Amino acid sequence: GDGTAPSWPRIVAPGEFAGLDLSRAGHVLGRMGVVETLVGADEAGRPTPELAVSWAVSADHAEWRFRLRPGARFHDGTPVDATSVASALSHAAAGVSVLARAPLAGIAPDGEDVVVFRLHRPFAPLPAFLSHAGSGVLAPGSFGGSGRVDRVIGSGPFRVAQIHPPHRLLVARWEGWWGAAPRLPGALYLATGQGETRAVMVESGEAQIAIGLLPASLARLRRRVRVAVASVPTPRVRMLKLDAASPFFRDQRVREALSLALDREGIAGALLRDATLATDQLFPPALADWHDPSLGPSRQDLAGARALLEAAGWRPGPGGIRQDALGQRFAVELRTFTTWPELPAMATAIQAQLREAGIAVSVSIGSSSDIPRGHRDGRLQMGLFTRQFGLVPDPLGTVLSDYGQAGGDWGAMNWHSEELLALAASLGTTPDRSARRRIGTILREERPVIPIASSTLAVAATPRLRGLRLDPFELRFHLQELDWPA
Amino acid sequence: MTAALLVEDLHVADAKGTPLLRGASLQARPGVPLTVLGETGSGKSLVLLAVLGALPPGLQAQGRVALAGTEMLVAPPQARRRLWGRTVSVLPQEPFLALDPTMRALSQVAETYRLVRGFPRPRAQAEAEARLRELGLEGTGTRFPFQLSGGMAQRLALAILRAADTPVLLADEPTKGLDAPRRDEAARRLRDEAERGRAVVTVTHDVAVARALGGDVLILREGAVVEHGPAAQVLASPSHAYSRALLAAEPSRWTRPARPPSPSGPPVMEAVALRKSLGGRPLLREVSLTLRPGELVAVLGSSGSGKTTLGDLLLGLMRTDGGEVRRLPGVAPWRFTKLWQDPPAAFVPHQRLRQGLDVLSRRHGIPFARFGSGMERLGLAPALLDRLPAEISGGELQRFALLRALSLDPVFLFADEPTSRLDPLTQATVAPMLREAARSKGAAVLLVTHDPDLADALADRVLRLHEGRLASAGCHPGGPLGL
Amino acid sequence: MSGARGLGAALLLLLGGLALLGPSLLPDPALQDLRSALQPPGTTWWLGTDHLGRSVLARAAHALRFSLTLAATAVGIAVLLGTGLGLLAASLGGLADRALAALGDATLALPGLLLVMVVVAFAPGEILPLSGGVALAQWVHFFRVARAEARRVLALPHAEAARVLGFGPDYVLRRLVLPELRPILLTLVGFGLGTAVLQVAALSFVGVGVRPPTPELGSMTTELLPYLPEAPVQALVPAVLVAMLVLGFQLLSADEGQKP
Amino acid sequence: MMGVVRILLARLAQAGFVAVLVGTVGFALMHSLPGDPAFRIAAERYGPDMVDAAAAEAVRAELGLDGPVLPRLLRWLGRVITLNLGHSLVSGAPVLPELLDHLAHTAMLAAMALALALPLGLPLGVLAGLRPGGAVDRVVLLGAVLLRAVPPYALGLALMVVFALHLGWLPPAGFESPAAILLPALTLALGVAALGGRVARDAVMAVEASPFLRFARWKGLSEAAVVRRHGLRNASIPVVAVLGLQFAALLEGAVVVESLFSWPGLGHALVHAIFARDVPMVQGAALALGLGFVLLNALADALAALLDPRRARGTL
Ligand SMILES: Nc1ncnc2c1ncn2[C@@H]1O[C@H](COP(=O)(O)OP(=O)(O)OP(=O)(O)O)[C@@H](O)[C@H]1O
Ligand SMILES: Nc1ncnc2c1ncn2[C@@H]1O[C@H](COP(=O)(O)OP(=O)(O)OP(=O)(O)O)[C@@H](O)[C@H]1O
Ligand SMILES: [Mg+2]
Ligand SMILES: [Mg+2]
Repeated sequence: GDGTAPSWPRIVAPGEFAGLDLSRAGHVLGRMGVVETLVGADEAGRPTPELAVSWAVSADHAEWRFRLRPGARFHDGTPVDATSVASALSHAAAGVSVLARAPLAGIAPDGEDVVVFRLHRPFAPLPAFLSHAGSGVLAPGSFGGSGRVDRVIGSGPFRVAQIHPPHRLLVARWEGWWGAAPRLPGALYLATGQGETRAVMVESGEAQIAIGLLPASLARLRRRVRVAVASVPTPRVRMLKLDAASPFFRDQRVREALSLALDREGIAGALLRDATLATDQLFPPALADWHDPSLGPSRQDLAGARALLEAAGWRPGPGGIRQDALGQRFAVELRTFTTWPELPAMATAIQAQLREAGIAVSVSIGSSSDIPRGHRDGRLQMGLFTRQFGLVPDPLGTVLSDYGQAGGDWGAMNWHSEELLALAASLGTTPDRSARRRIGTILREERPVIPIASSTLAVAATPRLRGLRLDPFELRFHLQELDWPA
Repeated sequence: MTAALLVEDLHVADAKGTPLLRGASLQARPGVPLTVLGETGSGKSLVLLAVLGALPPGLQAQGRVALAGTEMLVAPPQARRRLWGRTVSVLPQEPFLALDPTMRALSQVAETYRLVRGFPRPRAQAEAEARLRELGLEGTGTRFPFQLSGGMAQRLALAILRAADTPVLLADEPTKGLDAPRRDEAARRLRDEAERGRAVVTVTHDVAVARALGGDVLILREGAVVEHGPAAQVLASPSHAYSRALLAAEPSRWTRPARPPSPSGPPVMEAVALRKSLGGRPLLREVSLTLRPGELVAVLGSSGSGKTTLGDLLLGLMRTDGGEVRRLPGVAPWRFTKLWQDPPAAFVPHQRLRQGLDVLSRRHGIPFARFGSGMERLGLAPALLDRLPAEISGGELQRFALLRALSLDPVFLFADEPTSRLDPLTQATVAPMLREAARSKGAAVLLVTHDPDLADALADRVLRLHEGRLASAGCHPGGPLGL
Repeated sequence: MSGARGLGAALLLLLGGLALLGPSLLPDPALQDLRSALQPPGTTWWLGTDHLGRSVLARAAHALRFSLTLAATAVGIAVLLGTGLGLLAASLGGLADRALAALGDATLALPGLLLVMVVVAFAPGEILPLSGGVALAQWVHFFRVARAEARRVLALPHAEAARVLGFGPDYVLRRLVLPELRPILLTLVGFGLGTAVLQVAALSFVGVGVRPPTPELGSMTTELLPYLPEAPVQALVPAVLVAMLVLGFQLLSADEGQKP
Repeated sequence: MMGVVRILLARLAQAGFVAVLVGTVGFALMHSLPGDPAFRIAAERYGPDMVDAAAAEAVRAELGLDGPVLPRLLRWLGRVITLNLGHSLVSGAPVLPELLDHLAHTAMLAAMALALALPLGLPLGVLAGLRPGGAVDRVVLLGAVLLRAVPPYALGLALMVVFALHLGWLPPAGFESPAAILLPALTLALGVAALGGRVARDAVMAVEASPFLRFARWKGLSEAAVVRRHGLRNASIPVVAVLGLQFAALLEGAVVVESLFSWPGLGHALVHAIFARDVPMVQGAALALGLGFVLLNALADALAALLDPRRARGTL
């Protein structure tokens, strides 16, 4: 027997996990309530206490102190004390994780219940970084001899009953959790790559929760009584990345022309089934501090786009493709990938729309890694992808890594703005809303990247399931609040 | 007593309207064997197929065929089929084709008992074994058809016929390829069947079989009956000229050729101490043989003694276990050739005869006209060229095989029962062509036959294969062959 | 059954005509109108529009040309290579036979996708490397079937007779083995064409196939499948075309199996 | 007895040959693919949100991907003999147990598909072959063609909607209940049944025209007995050859169906491994499949020899 019981709901979601450590499986272990972080996040992305009940930053912004929750225990019964937290997080910071991107000088215990983070420079978003799935706290017993994770011992409301990368995770209620005891005796996570499959599974009752529904199946599912559909906006934006050093996109007018040539509402309406998702802001409405609701999405303006291209020296050439004074055709390659199923279709739509403006785009569909790699070797001309600005709930971290001095693998390429850098540096110490808005404006004016549409997270569930709460940052399923009465 | 089967004024024509049977009539009564003799290609097999209600599609039949009260020419297929295996059973002319290549011999007999006659398995098995034993096939029940010799396959088919035990039995050349004792045994079995009240119709070229069967005899020529009457009367004093000629053409009555000059020249084919085992049993123990140009040597031997195997070893179609085969060097390989015991096996089933000869003529630069004159000598009508091998009679196909082999100007010809499907009269015109190939073309011919008279009439030397060894079976001419 | 043959030929002619003439008569298959996405069939769009508002008819015609060319090239290469090597293996026998068989096993064992990806890497989205890759994945099937059938026929007495009569292996293979092989080969070719189209679709499914906006039958279905409840005609058109293609070949080979 | 040993030895030699060939060619092919393995591995490990140059460099340093290539191949070949296939570059886990797990799932799926396809396709094919041009023949032809023309993805989804959603008979996907294998297996089976049935029909037609089948009828056997005892065995010779291949294709070719039905099989794993440039995993999979095919072909050949005693002679 595999331990599953009919009363354990099944959750189907797209994410597979390639191993046990948190850099590979953190997103699943965190969402399933196995592994906790020091800090959580509420719907608006504000930090909330989790394993840490309180925290404070020193006056010089060089040291953060987190006070641990008394009485928290790992699934092996050992206490969640400062030593084990410091060692788990040091381990994460040394590997591939968001913590590795924070300017950390060291993590050390101070007594039984205080963990101290020392920084090289002020870094306001540290709590947000600590809420990322990769910053989860594993018990010392999780690590094998060579520092590899060979067992998952967390401290959350559910413990691992069985784990089979890359598909399957069975969790069981853990009675020793510090919070109110969960109602569910357990739950099963099944990675299911195809959106259609997830939809059918929840519709047929084979699964109780399906995460991430395709726009096309959403409308159908909404009409079904056997499933309840819910969705929240998420801080994820589909956007185009341009090499601002290439002869094609060096000129800001060309980048603006590209933006004008796009029919965002058409794309969002046809492919995402929701024209209101169209946006030309990098920060979606979900990020209230960053988003500027007064700016509507820019409309398609082909004439304007043509004029800008004309002004930038790109004249109509043979076959309707523009060329510059030297006779170079405006022909570029757009790279994208299939991890998000809508991307290839969006690339095709973009291709057709840019063609109207006289730009020839060839679409290459490959791996997600083609974009950072193309960024590094300089071969990337255009990339289409989605970026999670709530990768840590405070987008500042992402902004810093994507639009810094050297640009970022998932952000600007060969572009930077001194003003933006200064603003970002100031945000390390002050939570200033206007500075945030200004950053958005700079990005919108200079167009190192071209946002196209924001996202929603759509979830379908059995109506009998009570207490379902959606997390826009995709950090938690909140299983401990769920009830599935027989 | 009424006739069990009745054929009245049966006309059969092919798709183009060429008549194949022209008003044949016959009847068979229970207890009285009916033997059909006649020229090859005269329509004997077609009559049997008409009685069975299984004329090949594409042929048109008129007249009347009644079998146990069913009009076989007009009855619906299911009605005809109901009679098969219960009222009528048949032994087809080519057992090699009729046997399931993937089923063991015993099962092919036993299934009739079990599935048609409804015997329980052990009894069916026992009965089948008894049938095999009666025909000298004990111990071969577990073999597949390709592991049987020609004569054994023939006997297996006969065993299947006897297993049916239907009121009407049709046998198309049941004794070809069998040596005299086995032939007589087979004939006696058929006569026994008749005496048990069965209607037995046998087609044969062997007058001795007709004699042994007794009953009525019918002689067919060019699709019509030329003579019909009690065996004793027809065989002893035939009234029709053709019948007389036919009966007079038995090999035993052929005039023997003059003694040949003793052969000279380097051996065309030489075998030294050949050994071969098949199926784990030694078949050829030590066979040595030398054939010189112009020589015609006959090999006799009981069915299954290894004659065909010997030929295959000489031609290199099978590997020897020991010993050596030497061929005359410097001769094109295809001039060492063979006449297959079962002619249909050696023809491409989906190739019309004309096409087969055509590619042969192109391959070896033989003018096609040479085939024309050959066919004329062999009594083969040009119209046959446009048929498939399955659409001509057994004897016709056998003559085409001979035509094909001789057209290659063989230096060595292994002729495995080359006249088994020919009536005596045709044999008498065809067989000398073998002798001629040796005499005037200088070929060495190794003739395999069961008919000592034929061997005697044609061969310079007659050998006997017995217990894996070749021995001289007497000297030419005329000495008693004492089999 | 010659009616069936006629029907098969007519189907193939129809498809060939559409593939040959359609592209020049119909609008640009890449032309989008996002606001007319998923329009039902009607007078403006005979077969409706797809999720990007493109004419499904125009795309189908282009896709047919593309897929037909690709499938025919791929299966052509696979048949020639597979049958050729299969006959060779059967007639040589012995060590050569075993080596060729092992080569076949090895080809099967190498993930087809890997082979295709390596071949396609030279010229992404081009028709020839794609066909080459598909052929590489398919030839073993023809190889093994040809080898098995050739071994069977070569063991028959009439093949032995042909050899004795002085015919070379060339003749024996061409005149004796091939006619017996033809019906099953035709059946496999018919299905092989369909399989080739679907293999390219599967490649598109994992992102290795043709590049947008090239219309291709297999990926058209896959793309439109999520919209099946809303736009059944559009989603089924490509599959129906593939079916007609396979059916045409099956009908053409309808009475080949009946050996005289 | 000697013969059996000789055949076994020959097969063993062939298996060794295939193993070395497949391992080497797989290795070479993987290295000739464009793209930077470090980036690919990082993407597969950490997901698209976390893959960046830093992650790729970390992977590169951890795995020593910059080292010379040939020694790696030689090391792999050296280890294969001890059944050590190395560690996955993505998960870091040993390849062999992971591979065996995937292989077991795939083999189960393939076997189930075949088990469903045979009783589905063959009887219909036989019926069609017995009456070529008849109603059954036409319907079966049309059905077979349609089944082969619909992409497996679409077919699978259609089955899922019908059997899981509307009828509620079968679980749609996953591998939680034993019945979950049925839908993916059925999806594969329909395609195999279509081809198998068609080949069976051609084979039956050919056997139907043979004189020994006519003779079997003359013997008085019922049609069922004729078909069962004489028709099927002879007709199954080409069918076995084709189905053996289909089974082989199923082992590797079920990528789409596996990912649609979330079946943790080899095809799915292989696609990921190829995309992630997980060389040891691909080599291991190719090796396992290669040995599997040698075994499978040996079985198919043995079955063919069993069905066709003339083949058993082995002297062709
Ligand atoms: N299917 C057919 N189509 C056309 N003609 C045929 C067909 N079968 C036989 N024939 C012709 O009918 C004639 C009679 O054939 P049949 O087989 O009955 O001869 P037969 O008397 O049995 O001769 P043999 O003694 O040589 O067997 C022959 O000339 C033959 O060529
Ligand atoms: N492949 C085989 N396996 C086993 N035994 C075989 C095989 N082929 C032939 N035999 C046996 O070898 C013996 C000789 O066969 P062969 O065909 O040479 O006989 P034959 O003298 O030509 O007989 P016939 O006069 O009946 O044609 C027979 O007993 C036959 O059953
Ligand atoms: Mg006859
Ligand atoms: Mg013989």
